[in-house]
Amino acid sequence: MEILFYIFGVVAIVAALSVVFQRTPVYSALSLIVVLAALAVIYLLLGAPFIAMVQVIVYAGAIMVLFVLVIMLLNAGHEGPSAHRAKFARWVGPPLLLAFLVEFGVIVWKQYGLTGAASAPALDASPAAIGRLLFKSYILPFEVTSILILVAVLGAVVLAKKQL
Amino acid sequence: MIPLSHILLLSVILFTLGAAGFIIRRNVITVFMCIELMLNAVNLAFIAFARRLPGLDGQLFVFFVIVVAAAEAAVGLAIIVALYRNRNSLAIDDVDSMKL
Amino acid sequence: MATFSDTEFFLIETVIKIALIMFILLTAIAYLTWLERKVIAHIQSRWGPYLVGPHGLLQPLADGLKFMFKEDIAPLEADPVVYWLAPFLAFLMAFLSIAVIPFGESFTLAGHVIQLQITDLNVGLLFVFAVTSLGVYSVALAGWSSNSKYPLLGGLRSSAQMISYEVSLSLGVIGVLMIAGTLSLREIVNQQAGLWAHAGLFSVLPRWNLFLQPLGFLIYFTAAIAETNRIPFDLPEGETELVAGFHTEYSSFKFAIFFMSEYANMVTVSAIATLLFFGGWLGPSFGPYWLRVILPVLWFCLKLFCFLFFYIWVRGTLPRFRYDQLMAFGWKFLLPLGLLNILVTSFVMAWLHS
Amino acid sequence: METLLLLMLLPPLAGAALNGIFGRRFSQGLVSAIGCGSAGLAAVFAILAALTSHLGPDSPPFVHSYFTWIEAGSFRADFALYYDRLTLIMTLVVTVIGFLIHMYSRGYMEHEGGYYRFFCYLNLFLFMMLVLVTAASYPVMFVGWEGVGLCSYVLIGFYFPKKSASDAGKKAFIVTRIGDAGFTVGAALLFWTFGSVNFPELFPRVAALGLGDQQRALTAACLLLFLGAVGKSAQLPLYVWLPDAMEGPTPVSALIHAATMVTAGVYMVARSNVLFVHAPEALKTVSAVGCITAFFAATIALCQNDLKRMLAYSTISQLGYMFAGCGVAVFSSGIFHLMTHACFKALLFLAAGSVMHAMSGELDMRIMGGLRRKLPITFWTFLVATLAISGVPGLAGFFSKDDILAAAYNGPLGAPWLYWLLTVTAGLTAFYMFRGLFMTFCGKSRVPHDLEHHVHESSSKMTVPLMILAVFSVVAGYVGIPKVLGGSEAFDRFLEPVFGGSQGLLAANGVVAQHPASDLVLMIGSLTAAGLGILIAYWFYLRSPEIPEGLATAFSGAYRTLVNKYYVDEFYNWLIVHPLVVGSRKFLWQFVDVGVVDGAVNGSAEATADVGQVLRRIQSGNIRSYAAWVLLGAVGWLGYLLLR
Repeated sequence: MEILFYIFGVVAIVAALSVVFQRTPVYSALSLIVVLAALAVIYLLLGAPFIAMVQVIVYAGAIMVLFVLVIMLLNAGHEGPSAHRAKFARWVGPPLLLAFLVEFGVIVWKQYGLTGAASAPALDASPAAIGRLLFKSYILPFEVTSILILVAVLGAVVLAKKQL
Repeated sequence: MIPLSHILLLSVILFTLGAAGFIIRRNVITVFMCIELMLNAVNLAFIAFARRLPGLDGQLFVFFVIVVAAAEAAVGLAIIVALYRNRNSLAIDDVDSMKL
Repeated sequence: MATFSDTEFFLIETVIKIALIMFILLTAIAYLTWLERKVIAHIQSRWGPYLVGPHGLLQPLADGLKFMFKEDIAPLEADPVVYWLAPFLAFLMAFLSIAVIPFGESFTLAGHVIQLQITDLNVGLLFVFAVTSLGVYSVALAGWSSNSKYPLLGGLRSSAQMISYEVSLSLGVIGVLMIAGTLSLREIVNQQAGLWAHAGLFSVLPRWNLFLQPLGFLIYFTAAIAETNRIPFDLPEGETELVAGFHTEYSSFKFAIFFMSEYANMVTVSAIATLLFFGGWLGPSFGPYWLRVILPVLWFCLKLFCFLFFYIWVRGTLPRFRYDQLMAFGWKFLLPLGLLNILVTSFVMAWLHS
Repeated sequence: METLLLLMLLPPLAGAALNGIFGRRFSQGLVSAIGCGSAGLAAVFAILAALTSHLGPDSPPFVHSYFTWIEAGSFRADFALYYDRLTLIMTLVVTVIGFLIHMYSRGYMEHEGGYYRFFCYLNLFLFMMLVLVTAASYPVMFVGWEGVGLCSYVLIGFYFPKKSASDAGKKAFIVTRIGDAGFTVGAALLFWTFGSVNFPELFPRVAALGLGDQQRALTAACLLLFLGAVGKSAQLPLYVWLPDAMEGPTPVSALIHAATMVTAGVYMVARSNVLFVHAPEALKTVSAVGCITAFFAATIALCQNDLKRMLAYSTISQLGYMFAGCGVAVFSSGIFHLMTHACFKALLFLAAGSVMHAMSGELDMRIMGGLRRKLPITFWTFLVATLAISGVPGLAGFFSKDDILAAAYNGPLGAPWLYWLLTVTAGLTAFYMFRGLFMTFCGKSRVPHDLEHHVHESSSKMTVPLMILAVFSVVAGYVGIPKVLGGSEAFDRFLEPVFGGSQGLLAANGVVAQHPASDLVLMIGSLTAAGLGILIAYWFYLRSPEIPEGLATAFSGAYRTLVNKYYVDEFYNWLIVHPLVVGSRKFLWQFVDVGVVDGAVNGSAEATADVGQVLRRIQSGNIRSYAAWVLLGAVGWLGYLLLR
């Protein structure tokens, strides 16, 4: 089973690289869907089947469809050369990213070691268990999120109207 | 079992790639997708910790992140569409002033 | 007989099951096309395929050969990767969901219990929905990558349509899920075993969820038709306005793959309907051991066939919706109805439990 | 009785409210009916109160508390009224003269703007003045005190579009304010020392003390109260506002700045006689200030060419007399003079107003003359008043002034120098009053031709009050005929219940005049002075008008000093106003406001702008750069966590 993690981990990384370095937004989007799917598999491996499914249904199945739709609608092609160049981001960005990666790696290594097993007793992550937690302890955040969704829907409708 | 550090490293790599995309890419939609990538990296870390602790709360956090991401995508994409309609451009560098 | 370890046995078992199911499914799909043509022909008072083989029974084979050997034409301006990827994505998504569908009980072979199902996921239904939702991409990307206006419109339409009806699709089954309390398809079927007790005249009826969730079933099945882009909801490929919708520019084998995916999807949603509302493989079971293994599969196939026939029947009978009617129907009728169903179900359940 | 007092107080207040709120829409007739009617009602009720009070020689003053006004800790101030014989006289003076001036104003203000406004203020003034004189505690008195100050301010500045008028109003307000501060502190000191500011409690407590007890506190409190009186009654050195107050309409000058308000200081000192006699040093200050003011103002009045200003200085001078009378602890003589003075000074002002009316607002005596024939009633009434103020025997002023002169020599705290100075002042008074009379009404007409034909006698609305006041100016003195002339000093005895205690205290402690002299001798002295003044005036201004000019040239320095009122205004300007203005401009405005306040505000704004100029480079609007900044922060924080 561990081997699956590494396989899908590598898939995720490669697809993420593709997300970043593809010049065509559609390829980026497709790569991102691959990342999401790979992560969903990893979630399954990590004992979160419900979240894995939600990830695919909501993220891959709904959110990314929106992205693809918008890309198709706006016919977003290759990136042209930028009129403004973000000099700061251009020159400082890459070394910063590298430093960030290294620093975080060191922190993870210091904190958890490289091979320490994430051992834990088996967890009941069934939809029923999640539902119980969600509708008991997390009922308020849940309701707040519903309102957030409602507001977002209204906002999207207003924004997408012909006359802004 | 999969070592926690490996999962976290995967998470960090994905996050860094997302950040890199944010900084490198010039297309608004791609940048937006890179944000989603970063969110997912964080989600992975949540799941990993939820497994280590153990507890379902981490998974619930991921659930909420996904929901919020959905809302964010709806509004964000609507903004992008409005933006494109007004400026006829998807280059993020063109969006550097509040006025049209 | 060599002895296998559990893992080896699992692998071998799974591979065999996958191969078997793939073969059966592909054949079934091929003959589904024949069936469709025949049934529609009879509905329309004509013969249908008749020349190739007896009663045109070899027609699917001929069609398959024709598709395989035709020249593969791709538009010049098409996006090469995505254009190529889209049909296979459709195929993949259509066949992935079969993996969690149980089609019979288990039997024992050489001391191993073999389930008549590729894998029993405890979130099986969610998996089906997840995969179905990914099916949108094939249509959308096919439409986009063709770089042609009719396919693009078809792709956009289908994306919107499939996302919209996916919601109703999920809401339709939630009533069943609430009654069952599980997402495992096998579990849901097992709960429908037996007849209705203490139901007077109705006690001859099987304990199918249909009788508890008629509204849920209607919603589910309506949404399922739309989800599979079938008439009367086949707007993405409506030939009167969009030539052939998203697959206008596809030819030969790629076209065949789209075609097969569509029928595979029909099979999938019909199977889910059977499992959730019609007791799956459950039915009269008798005779020796082998018969008791085979009979449930037969019952399952029979029920599935009824659904498929119904699909074809609908296609031969109903006219196509207009696009705005379609969206209005989905969002303003099916969705509220689904919510109402959930509300009523939950109230009744709460009342019964108290 | 308490109802009567209220009935006396309320009509003016109601009239002021009515006219103030609705007057704009009322006709002139209605406005004047309300104004004069309320004043008349007040006068009627004042008379009724006087008649029904039945204050016997030994009966205590009538006190009634209407409601609790302020209560804080042990401090308690009721809205209480106090009615004794002093109050009786004051209310009569205020209401009757006030009523007459109201009547007169009907005619005088006929053609002026703001008719309703004027009557509103006038009524309000009357109310406040009545509150002042009937108050049973210093706080309530202070209400009236400030109220009349306010009315005085608005009435002086009645013609506020005129800069000199609004300036005069402000000047009056600010200068009297200095005195008011003294009043307030004095009252607070009294509360601190004796635990009460209510007359019915305070006066007995002080009266119970022997002479010399609580000397310092009492002296300080009395001096502070007297400071208030100095401000209100225009004594040295705070008199400067009163001449300028002549900017107001003439009835206002008559009512407020001659007959009533300015006498509030005198009234207050007399009311506080119990306190003052326990502080002889303060009393001596009172008499000295009054005496010097009387002489000083009289000398200025000698050379004034503006009729009303001359009368204003005359008022200051006469107020000085009253203070001198009170200061020598013969309070009744001060009040007596207050009463008679109210009559003839009001008359003088009203007559001056009549002249002004005839002369189309002109008041310079140098272009008058010979108005006697054209304004007969005005002339005769003015003459009566002039005779009265000059102390010609048989008229009101003679009795009251003589009373004061006698007291200045023979009073318990009297001193010869007071008498002599006041006598000289009496002569000066006679001189300048007749100078005014002659220059205005006698001799040849110097009226410019374009005004000549316009000059006419005022209407009966104005002349009737003049005549009534003229009668008062004659007869008012007969209530206090001195013993030396065979009288019984009825007025003094009438006020015996009020002042008797104080005088008894002084007498008991042996405080008496050092060199008593015969009243008759003193009277002859004063008569001589007055006669001389009149004769010289006659000689200078009717017989040989060239002499004053000769004198003016001969003693040009002294003349200019007098014409310019001893340069006091200039001195104050130089000492206080100019430094204040310059200091405000240079320091407060140009340094503190422009430099510090504006500098801080502008500086912070500029600093913000400068910082913004630098920081705006970061605000490129480029979201990728922002992301890079965020990343920089994250890297920095992680680095800190690592190296910690």
